[in-house]
Amino acid sequence: MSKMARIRKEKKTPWQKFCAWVNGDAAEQMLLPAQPPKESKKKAAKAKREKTTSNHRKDMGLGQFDHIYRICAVLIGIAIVSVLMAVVLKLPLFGSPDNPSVNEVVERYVEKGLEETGAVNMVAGMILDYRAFDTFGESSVLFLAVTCVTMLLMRDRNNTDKKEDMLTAQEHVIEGYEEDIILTKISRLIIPCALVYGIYVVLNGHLSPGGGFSGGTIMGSALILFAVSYGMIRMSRFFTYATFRKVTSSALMVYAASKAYSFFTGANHLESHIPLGTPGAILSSGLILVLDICVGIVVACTMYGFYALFTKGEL
Amino acid sequence: MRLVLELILPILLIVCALAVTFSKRLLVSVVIYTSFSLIMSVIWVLLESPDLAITEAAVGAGVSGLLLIYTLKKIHALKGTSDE
Amino acid sequence: MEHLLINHYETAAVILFGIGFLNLLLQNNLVKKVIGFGVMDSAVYLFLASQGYIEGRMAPILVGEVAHAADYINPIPAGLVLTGIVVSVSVTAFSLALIQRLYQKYQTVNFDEIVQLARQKGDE
Amino acid sequence: MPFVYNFPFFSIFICMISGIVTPLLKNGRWAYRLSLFASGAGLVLSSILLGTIGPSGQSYSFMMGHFPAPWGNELSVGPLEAVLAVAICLVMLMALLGGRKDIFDDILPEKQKLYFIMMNEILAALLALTYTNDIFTAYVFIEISTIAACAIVMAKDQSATLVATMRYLIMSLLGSGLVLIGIVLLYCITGHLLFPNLQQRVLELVATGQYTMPLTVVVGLIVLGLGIKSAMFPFHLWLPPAHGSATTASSSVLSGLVVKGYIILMIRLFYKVFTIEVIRELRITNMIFLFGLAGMIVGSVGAIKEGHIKRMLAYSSVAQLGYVFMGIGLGTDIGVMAACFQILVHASTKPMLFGCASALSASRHHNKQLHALRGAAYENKLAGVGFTVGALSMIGIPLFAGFAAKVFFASATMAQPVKMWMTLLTLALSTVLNALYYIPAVTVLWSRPVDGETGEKQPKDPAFAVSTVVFIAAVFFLGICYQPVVELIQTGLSLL
Repeated sequence: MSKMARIRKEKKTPWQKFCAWVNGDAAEQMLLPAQPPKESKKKAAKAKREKTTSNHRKDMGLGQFDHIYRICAVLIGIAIVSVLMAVVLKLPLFGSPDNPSVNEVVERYVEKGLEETGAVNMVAGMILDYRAFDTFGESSVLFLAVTCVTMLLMRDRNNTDKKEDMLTAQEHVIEGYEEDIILTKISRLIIPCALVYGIYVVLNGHLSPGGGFSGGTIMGSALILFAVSYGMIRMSRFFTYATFRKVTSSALMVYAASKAYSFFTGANHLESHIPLGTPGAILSSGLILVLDICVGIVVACTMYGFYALFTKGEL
Repeated sequence: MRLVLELILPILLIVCALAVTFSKRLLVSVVIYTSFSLIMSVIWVLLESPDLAITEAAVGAGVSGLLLIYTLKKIHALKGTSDE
Repeated sequence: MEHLLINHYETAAVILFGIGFLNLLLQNNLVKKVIGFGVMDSAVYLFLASQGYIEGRMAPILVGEVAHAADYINPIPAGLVLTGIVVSVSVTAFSLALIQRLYQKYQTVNFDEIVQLARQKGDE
Repeated sequence: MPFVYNFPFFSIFICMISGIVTPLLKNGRWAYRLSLFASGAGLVLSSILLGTIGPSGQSYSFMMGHFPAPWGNELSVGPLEAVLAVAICLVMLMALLGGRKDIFDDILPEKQKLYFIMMNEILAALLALTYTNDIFTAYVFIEISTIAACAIVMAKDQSATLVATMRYLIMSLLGSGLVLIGIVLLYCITGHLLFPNLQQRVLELVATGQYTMPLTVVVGLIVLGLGIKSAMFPFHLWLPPAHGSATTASSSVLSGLVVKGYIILMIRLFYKVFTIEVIRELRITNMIFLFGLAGMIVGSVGAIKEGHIKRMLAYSSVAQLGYVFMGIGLGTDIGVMAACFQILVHASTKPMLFGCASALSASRHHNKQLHALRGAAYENKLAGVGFTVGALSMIGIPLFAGFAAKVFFASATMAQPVKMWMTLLTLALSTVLNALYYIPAVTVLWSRPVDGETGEKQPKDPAFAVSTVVFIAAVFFLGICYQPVVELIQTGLSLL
């Protein structure tokens, strides 16, 4: 009796079939050979663990607490949703030109934006010039996140275990000998395009949609693709933890210094002496271009850093 | 056409969010979440915010998905690979 | 009801917020908790951006020489959402890294089990 | 504009830039020195600022960039902000000094640099939360302090701290989500992000009766979100494991400052955006009041049941935060004044208690169970004295800072008969409960150890001595010469 027949034999409602399909059960049953011994062992272990935990729970009276907690959580959730629904009912209509958020602030951003910031893309002008303090905070969040991930995942004596080490060593060996032909050939085509596109998006941040963050992410994904297809060893020839630190810190320093300059001159009503250039040219809009480049570099390094730490635990 | 899209896409978002919640396998959740981000980026285009569309496509559908999948690899939750 | 239909993006955003919120509170699986957080944040951004949209106006990228405020949509929500997306991807990366370390210590990503195991070891 | 007016901006940027430069330094020691420098510089700058604007009661707003109020970011500075900034920088400096030994013992050498990045950024975020005049900037810095706070909890890198961090992170994310949607709704109904313009629009909306329901929801969501993040009563369960298991300096900073940062922001939002009258009319204050009272009792009861000294102190933080919420919940200027004073009192007492507790446990192989610490005060007299002073202040003995705070709370309730009875009863009950766990702890520390159970002698730690002496001085200063501080807070509140 083949597996297919067995599957067909079990009567299922369309909904169950759909669920199975979503969860990938059907395909797996067809494609993968069953591995009963391993599975059952695992299940037994799990069952044992569940038993101990449930016993433990009863001892500490946690089961009841858990129950109450769940009911409360659902009630709070429903309450928040219904209150927000009621708020939506009171809010101005979607897409209407006279809702309260369209006021003199928007007017100035749109009408004077080009003159005051030199950016054709008003969103870039807004986040990097009018409200630059927010955006500086945002870059710091990214910097903090990569620092936290380094704290957690960088290999040290607290978070190494033998099994993982063996697996990584194996992967290193495989990486050294065997190159995936399809992957390397295709990535040789794609990586330059992605890098150039990322740089384009960064440099045109003040003229067209995009900017430091999205462009940096695209460049970062190109770096990740390189690391995936050619291996981390080749990557580490030109990108090590020391370079990573230097590059991010100095890019953020440039960012902080230029913003500090413009905040200081702005608050003390001094002339800023930064030319805005002709609108629409690449070299225009004063500091926005510099800031975009800095953010782009930081984000690209950060994204690659996340990847490297998540896979190997080192940069 | 636009109207239909505008009505269908939010519904699809909700369906995706529910599917993420109730799917049994983590890989499936992650894949659905990535498609959730992709739908979001189409919605950003409809809402005339191309900046957000680019960012969401690069971050939500790209890097977040990647990080989630590598996490699944580390926690041995990828079905059908030698990890399981 | 009609109002909810016209404001369908906001309505969807509220529902998504609820789903994400409950996921964050009720899911035991930490990876799904993180995804729930992502859904919740996206919902808030959707809400904000849909309030900035104005029927029949262009994206806030200048066309031509002179800008009229009546031609473009509100650029502020887009800027705020951009900042928000960066924050949420940072938080996602941080929490995923934390999950990996917890898995390394406890061999599970179920938070209840982790708490129980920690209690049994007597170090929580 | 006088040059002194730039100092808030300088202090924030010095901290952020020190954080950015830290990865390039040679090792953890240099990073530690840089952190000391950053908080010291912040302290000096804030003190000069306070000296300039405090006595004359000036307040001003500082443009971050070339664009004025509704368009660009701003800081707003007054005497209250300056007092809080001085306190924040001082506590940070002293926490770093007092926890020095534990930082270098608990954290792996290659990760010490990263720890100090977090400390610098937390200081920057707290200063920014104190000074900011823009609600979205406030959100961004809330996120910075969330991430950095989680990072300093997990820096010790043990199983317990990781679990505590996860719990803390989940609750913080819930809180940020609620705050964010509150801010978004507020933007949708007002169209502004800066405090002065928001206030103007909110008052207009209240006067016309438009959007009253959304406004209530906004206030509720923001209070709920910030309440979760600052361990308001029903959401306090994440606090004891996080504060109890982190390294000493982290515990001091978290309970002394980070939790307060959100409360400071809440007070500033109440005054500068919604105005306290509107909040009172919406009856949000009554909710905060009740949660505060419940927190005072529940926190103390939790502390009585706890045998682990740091977790006991963490539960006591929940109780002390309950006092702060109660003060805000009174909804009057004088109540909020008492809450601000309590913030200062707790910020100067709790870090000292944490520092002394871990110094005492150092001679007992870092065993932090209370019964293991019998007689530990004889091995480290200064830490014993510090702990005793802190404990007496927390109970509310006259001449100590905690007593002054309690007197202010009691006198703040005089105008409202119903709240007065509830407050006075709970204050009395809470004082008794506080005594019930602090007095036994102090007695255990000072009782002679049973036969030869003495631990090894610890080497002298001058940094710890400096920090404890400064904290003891601060406790007595706030307990005896509180008048100038209170006057500053009062002028500050009237200028908000």
